[in-house]
Amino acid sequence: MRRLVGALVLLGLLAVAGCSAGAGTADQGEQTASLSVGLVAEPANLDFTTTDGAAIPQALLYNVYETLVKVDGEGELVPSLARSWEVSEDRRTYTFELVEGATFTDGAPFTAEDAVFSIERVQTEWTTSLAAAMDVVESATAVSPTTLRVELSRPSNDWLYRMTTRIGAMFSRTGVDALGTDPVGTGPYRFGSWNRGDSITLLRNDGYWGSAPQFGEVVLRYFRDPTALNNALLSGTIDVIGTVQAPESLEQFTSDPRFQVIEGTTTAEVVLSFNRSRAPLDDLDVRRAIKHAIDHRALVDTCWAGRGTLIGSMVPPSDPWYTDLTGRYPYDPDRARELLEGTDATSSTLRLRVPNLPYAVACGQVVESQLEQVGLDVQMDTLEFPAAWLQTVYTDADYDMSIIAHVEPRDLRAVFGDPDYYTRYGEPEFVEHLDAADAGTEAEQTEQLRLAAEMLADDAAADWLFLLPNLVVAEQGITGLPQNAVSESFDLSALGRS
Amino acid sequence: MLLRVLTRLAVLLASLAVSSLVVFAFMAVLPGDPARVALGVNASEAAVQQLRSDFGLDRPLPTQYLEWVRGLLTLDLGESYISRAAIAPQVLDRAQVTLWLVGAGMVVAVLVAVPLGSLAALTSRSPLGVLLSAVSQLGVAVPAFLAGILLVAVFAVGLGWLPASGWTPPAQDPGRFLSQLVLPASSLGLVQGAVLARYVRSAVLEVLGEDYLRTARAKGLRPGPALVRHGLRNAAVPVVTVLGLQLATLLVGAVVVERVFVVPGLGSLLLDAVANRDLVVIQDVVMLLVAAVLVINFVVDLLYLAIDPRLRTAR
Amino acid sequence: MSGRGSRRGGAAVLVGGALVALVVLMALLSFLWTPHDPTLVDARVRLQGPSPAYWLGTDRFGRDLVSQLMVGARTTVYVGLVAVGIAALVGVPLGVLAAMAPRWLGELLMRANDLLLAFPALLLAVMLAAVLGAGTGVAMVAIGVSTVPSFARVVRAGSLQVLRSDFVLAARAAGRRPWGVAVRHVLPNVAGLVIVQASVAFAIAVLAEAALSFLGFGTPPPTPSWGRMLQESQSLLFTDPRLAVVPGVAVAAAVLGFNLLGDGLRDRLDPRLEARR
Amino acid sequence: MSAALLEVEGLSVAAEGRPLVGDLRFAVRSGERVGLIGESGSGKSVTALALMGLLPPGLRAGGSVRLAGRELLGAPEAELSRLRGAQVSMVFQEPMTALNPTMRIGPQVAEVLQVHGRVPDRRSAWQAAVAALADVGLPDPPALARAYPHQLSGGQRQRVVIAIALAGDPALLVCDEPTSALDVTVQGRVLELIRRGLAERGAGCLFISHDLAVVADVCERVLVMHAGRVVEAGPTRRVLTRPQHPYTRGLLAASDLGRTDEHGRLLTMDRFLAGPPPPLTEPAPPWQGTAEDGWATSGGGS
Repeated sequence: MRRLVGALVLLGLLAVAGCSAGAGTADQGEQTASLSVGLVAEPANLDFTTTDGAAIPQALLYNVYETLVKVDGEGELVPSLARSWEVSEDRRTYTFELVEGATFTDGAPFTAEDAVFSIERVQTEWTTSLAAAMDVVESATAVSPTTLRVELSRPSNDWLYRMTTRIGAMFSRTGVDALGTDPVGTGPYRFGSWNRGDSITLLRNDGYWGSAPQFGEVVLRYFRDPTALNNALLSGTIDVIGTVQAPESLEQFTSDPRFQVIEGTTTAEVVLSFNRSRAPLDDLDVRRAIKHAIDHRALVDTCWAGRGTLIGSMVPPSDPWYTDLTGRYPYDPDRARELLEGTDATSSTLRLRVPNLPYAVACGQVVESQLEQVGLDVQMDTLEFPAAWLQTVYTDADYDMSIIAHVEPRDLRAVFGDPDYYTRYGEPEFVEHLDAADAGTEAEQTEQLRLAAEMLADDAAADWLFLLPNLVVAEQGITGLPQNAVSESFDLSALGRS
Repeated sequence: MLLRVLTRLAVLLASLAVSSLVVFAFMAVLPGDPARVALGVNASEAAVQQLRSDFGLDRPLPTQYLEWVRGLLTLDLGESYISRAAIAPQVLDRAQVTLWLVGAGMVVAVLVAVPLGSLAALTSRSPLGVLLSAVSQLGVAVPAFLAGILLVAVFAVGLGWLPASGWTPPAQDPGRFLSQLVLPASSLGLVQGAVLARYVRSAVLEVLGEDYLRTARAKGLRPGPALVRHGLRNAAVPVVTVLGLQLATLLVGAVVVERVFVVPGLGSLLLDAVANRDLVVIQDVVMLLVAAVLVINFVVDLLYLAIDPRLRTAR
Repeated sequence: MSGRGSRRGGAAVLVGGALVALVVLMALLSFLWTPHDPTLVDARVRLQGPSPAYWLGTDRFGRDLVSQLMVGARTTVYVGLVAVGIAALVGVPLGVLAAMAPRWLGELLMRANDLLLAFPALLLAVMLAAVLGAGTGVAMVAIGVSTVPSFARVVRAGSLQVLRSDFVLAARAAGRRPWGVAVRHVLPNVAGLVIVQASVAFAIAVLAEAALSFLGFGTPPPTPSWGRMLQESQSLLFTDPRLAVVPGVAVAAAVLGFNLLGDGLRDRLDPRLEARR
Repeated sequence: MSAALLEVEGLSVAAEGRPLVGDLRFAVRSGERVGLIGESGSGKSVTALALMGLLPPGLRAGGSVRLAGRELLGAPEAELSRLRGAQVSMVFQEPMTALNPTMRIGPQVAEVLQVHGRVPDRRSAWQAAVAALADVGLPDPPALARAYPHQLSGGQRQRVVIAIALAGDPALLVCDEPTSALDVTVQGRVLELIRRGLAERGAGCLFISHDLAVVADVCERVLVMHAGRVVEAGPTRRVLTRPQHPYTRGLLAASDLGRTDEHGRLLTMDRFLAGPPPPLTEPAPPWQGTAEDGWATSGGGS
């Protein structure tokens, strides 16, 4: 027994020795005010030029990296690194006046040359398909250190908007060697440290050209488990829940005077996608029947605690071309059964393959139950996200129905514009609408996109379950939290404590 | 004795070799193109091809296997094509965290089990003994994650005494480290302690019936000292066996507890790697865990030799 | 002394047997009847407390808890049966073979068996899930395979003891072939050990299934499973603890039942055959 | 007549109400060697353990056991522990299991001295242990003290057990079948060792055996036990030559291996007993101690 205890002590000592050697990644720093924000998805690395996914821009965009223009909480374009911009008569030439005195955290000044470098780099070095939005750029020129001119090959309404996303991020010409682990930008924060599996620490950028953030340190802590995230706030481990993943548990915060709950909108449409490339969902009647069979109000009530907005197509109410299409397919099980009669949907098993994300698993169960009420045989599979879902549904399109939230703003084209995309839509007429909208005037854009959205609904290209709400819970007294999540960023720049 | 140790060592090495083959083969049949996954859904085909050749995914499997084994031996595991970070330091970093957790869990388990089990054996015929047995039976029946959730609910959220989650390296802030270690280590240790207590109880009960314990009493030793001096070491043989098996259980059980308490250990690394299809990292972590279990079994065998002199001369 | 032991074993067998019977009966009954459709989502009756219509209330999908519990018992029994079946079908012959084979072969088999110990259920399940996707089948195979070593070890130890006994020596002396000995003498005499081990393994399987479901590698929704009910109840632990208590008690009762049954049966067995672990 | 060292009166042992030994009474004087004979299962060993206060859990003793006038039954464990090894020791039947397999021989012998504070430090405890081992005639005691039990033969181990029992110079030695597990060839030497050890210390001895020859060899007086009761007692020579009780006659006949009945069959015990023994719950055992059997007047010889 004595030797056994000895062995255990030895084990402990080994661990001590190992730890003192390898630890200490986090920068303690001086006593500065610190804020801890709980988020769900941890980035795999910090390089969004080669790695997809929403987690990297959520942490870094507008915080570490800045763009020339950005969207505010209402979805409007506002200046950022560009003080102002002008669009030529033919809408092909954009001239940006850049802010003066901005520097990168590696010490280099931000100039028009950097902007040219960043734009060209999207075209040459980026490997993600989002980079395609930059294809429309014919040339980018530094007219002066503070003036940037960009020529487009054709007029595009979409391009400037895309410049607010990650592809518009401005990189330092001398700071792109280790993007995966050491990002360099001009933002209000600089990258501090990354304790993998746990947290990313952002530090105040004391040389920031704009108004400096109040907190010296913001720690983004990652919780795979929504309940662990809740508990962390309840026990004071974190100060803010950035995105609530278990809305059914909100009651414990709303009823507690220590906390404030912010509810806003997002651009994340929860899409019940239909695989139009194979039977039985290649049949319009079947797709329409499914849409009639789903009681959307009841669905939101059960799987997302009634929080969220019902939408009838791929357009959130915050976009100018939104029209209310929620009445297009009213809940009508009888109508659904009628439509299904004679189709081969009743004799086959529909595979509903959802990613193992909280909203998808919860809503999938409701969808399955509701579809079974009209006599459909649905088998739900839960696929590990991202890898298994991406492979099975996204790449191989081996599914009948799936559920995923498309979070990118203005993603009509991204999700439905390509017949080879997993949604298997991309009807030529639909793409024509999109192209016309991109090239046209503002009024034309609105009109064309409205038509496109209606066409999606008419074709029953998918079912839109609801629009995810932006749910943020924070300790009382924390200010500057984003009301709406309409960009790719979790914007930390305005955070403060009253 | 030396021969015995050498034989066991040979078995250990052979087991490591076989299990590395098994793990590699397993991962080789993994569906899904790791390069495609690494680059994400929007990547171009050319970029995917580039990555495959960059990371040697296009080489024949035997070559990949040998390269991997060489990497394991030299602790140069290369770079993950998902995280773009060197794997070895990351795995070792996480392994430390898990080691702390498991070590602390083990200490909790032993601290709970040895007194509880011994007492239950000594009082096996009294109501106290029956109560202690019942408590350990109930403890065994509670899943570790449930224990964790309940501990969080009571001590972190309810009473606010301890943090609900998180991890701080001990060198950075020992106090915070300890406060964050208590709950996960307890939820690991209490359940395993309940399991262990049952083995301690039956081992002690068995020892209590042995003649040499009667001899010790006949010498004038009181029951307690007689048990401590003569009983525990003999009871330790079966208990150490279980302890060894439990250490393996704890290593893997830590996966669940790390999830509950958001501890960045090997378990969460493994789960993240599975979610991201970070093939190389899955392979390395699984191999590390398997190797750890095999080494633990080896050490347990050596412990027998230390505990029971009869085995040293036998064969 | 033996009188007391078997009486105590008797109490354990009685309590354990009753709990196990309850679980099994619930599972069997669920094939014929449940109060409600366990997967029927009904927004109108979300999170209701116990009532005459819903004896244990409903979850956040408006699904009846009793019905889920019953069908969950079915999942539990199913997973346990298949997992233990795999473990016994592989482990028992392996153990007997290792006991009867020539020394070197027996040693080799046991080393291979030890190697399996290095792949605990959770690790296997994670690996399998990475390859095949998570699901009940994967969970059962993982739990079953990881339980093989314990069966093989116990059976080997028991078989060795039987093989040394006089009646086997007599049978061998009488010229009975090894396989005849195995079937006629060894298997019947280790059957008790196997039953005890199966009961204990069943308890482990219930726990493992719960843990796997918690991690999302177990029974996929919407099939009711106690582990997943627990996992889903987490977010409402503070607002509606009933949702966690019901499946939690069910898991604990099932594990307790199988453990008690196994312990009690072990006490009843010939102590000479008791395997030293 | 010297005062009785051990006085047993009305001793009974029961397991959960089931009596194993009933209403036992006898005495052992200092320097006297008393045999207790009977078949296995007759309650001999249980009696020995009851005297030591080492009954296994579940067994309870009643009546009175006095060692040098001190009542042992019901005495606190602390007091019993002080007496065991110092005033009363025991030699066990099974030398293979009586020693701790994970502890070297020396410390096991030294322990009894250390427990009773007979030696000032570990060093002298070790030396005393080596001396005790030499005393029981073991070869190369210093090396042997460093050995583990499994490295010794059965006879050697029993000598170690005897060394442990005698190391504390007890006034009373209880021997429970000390030679039954040994080869016949070493039996005689072990018995001689016990006899010598007792003589050197002037200690009394309760010698339990089923072997009449051994008892005849060692003991001056003998008690015959049957089914939990003493059925006959007296000087060894008298009991063994002129047995009064049918059971004793049976024992004697059975031990005479050559003897057969008129049909040429080996004799069995049934022939000598008129029916089964009376149950222990019934009163009035057939034998009462007399002064001749060593009963001091204070012990009550009525």
